[in-house]
Amino acid sequence: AGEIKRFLRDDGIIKVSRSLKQTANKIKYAQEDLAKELGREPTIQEIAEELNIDKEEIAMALESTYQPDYLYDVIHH
Amino acid sequence: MVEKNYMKVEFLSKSTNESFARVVVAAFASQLDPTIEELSDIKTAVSEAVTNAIIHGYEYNNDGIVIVEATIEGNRIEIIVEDKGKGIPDIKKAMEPFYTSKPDLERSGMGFTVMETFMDELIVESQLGKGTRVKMTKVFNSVVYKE
Amino acid sequence: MVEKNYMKVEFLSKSTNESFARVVVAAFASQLDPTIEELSDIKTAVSEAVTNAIIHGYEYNNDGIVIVEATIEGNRIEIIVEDKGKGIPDIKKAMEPFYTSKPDLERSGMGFTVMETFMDELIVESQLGKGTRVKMTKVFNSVVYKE
Ligand SMILES: Nc1ncnc2c1ncn2[C@@H]1O[C@H](COP(=O)(O)OP(=O)(O)O)[C@@H](O)[C@H]1O
Ligand SMILES: Nc1ncnc2c1ncn2[C@@H]1O[C@H](COP(=O)(O)OP(=O)(O)O)[C@@H](O)[C@H]1O
Ligand SMILES: [Mg+2]
Ligand SMILES: [Mg+2]
Repeated sequence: AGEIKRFLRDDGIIKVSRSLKQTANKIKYAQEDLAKELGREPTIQEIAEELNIDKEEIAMALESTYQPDYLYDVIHH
Repeated sequence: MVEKNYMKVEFLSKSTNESFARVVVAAFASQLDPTIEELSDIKTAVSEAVTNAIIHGYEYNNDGIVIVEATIEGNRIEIIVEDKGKGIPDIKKAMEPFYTSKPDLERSGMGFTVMETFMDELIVESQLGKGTRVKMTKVFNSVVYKE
Repeated sequence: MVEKNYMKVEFLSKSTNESFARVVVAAFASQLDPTIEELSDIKTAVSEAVTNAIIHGYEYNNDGIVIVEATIEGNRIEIIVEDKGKGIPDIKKAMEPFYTSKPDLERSGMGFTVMETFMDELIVESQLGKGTRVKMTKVFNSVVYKE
């Protein structure tokens, strides 16, 4: 029974944090695909159209994988 | 101790800012890590209130200011959407399902009903010529907090 | 025609709101249709300014208010980060690379340098005991400028 509960909890009730990370992954793949296709970096709008979500949603999802920039990293560690 | 947080955002009454407002509230509320469904309820309600401020309060005038405030206390969020627009002459009538003052624009008249359905509490205050203030609260049942 | 848009957000000086501030600015800036990298530059700069307001301006006091304003005009965004905290005694010195007044907290002293690097323009104003105002602007080259 505990296992079923865990399954339901995992599958039926998805927390926002998890869903944002999934979206961030999709954004990463879409960005790579579009870059190949277009021969340049895609814009947020182009990625948004590919994934059929608002560009503001992209801004929010990207935050779930936010890492300070390289320079910042080097300095801080 | 109950965790408390507060934010207030103001923006121009342009329809491009509707999705901006939705994401601002979602980003603030997501600090509590609710379920997707709970967050989506809030986004839907905020969307209706902000759309009302833009199309009814300011009647598509782009230089009005819409104000959205949110307060988190424990697992409860209170959201206020305010405009300094034309106000509502009869709030009771405005809140009736299917009532719309703009049937020509194919409005459904279901905005307030949606807000009531998706949130736990809804209070509408308005003064003619002064503006409208919609206060909504919701408890995230998925969020456990210690008192 | 130059599309103009404006927003202002205020929030408590809690470190959990750093991430919130980044999303708000990124969501607003996304109207300019930047690349992910351009968006990330802006987030990095905003993050440094907001962190400074919280840890230096308010010295980790949770009930200060941080104000972030953003204005879009054409392909240019102007961002102001403001606090009503303790202020900076010597702005020139504060802006020098590696200068930090809190070496004990393992601060890098590179915040202002990062803002300067990732944005096109940086102006810092401050008054002791009154607060600090950081104004940054950036032009997005990815933006296809439409008449
Ligand atoms: N912010 C507002 N300012 C002025 N009038 C409003 C506002 N919000 C709602 N109203 C009035 O209340 C009515 C009902 O609103 P709503 O239920 O959202 O339906 P709809 O927006 O589809 O008309 C609107 O038609 C309008 O007359
Ligand atoms: N908002 C602010 N209020 C007061 N002092 C500030 C503020 N922002 C920066 N400072 C001062 O400027 C110095 C340099 O800032 P910065 O380059 O970000 O480095 P760091 O934050 O790592 O110390 C800080 O150590 C602090 O003394
Ligand atoms: Mg409506
Ligand atoms: Mg700093």
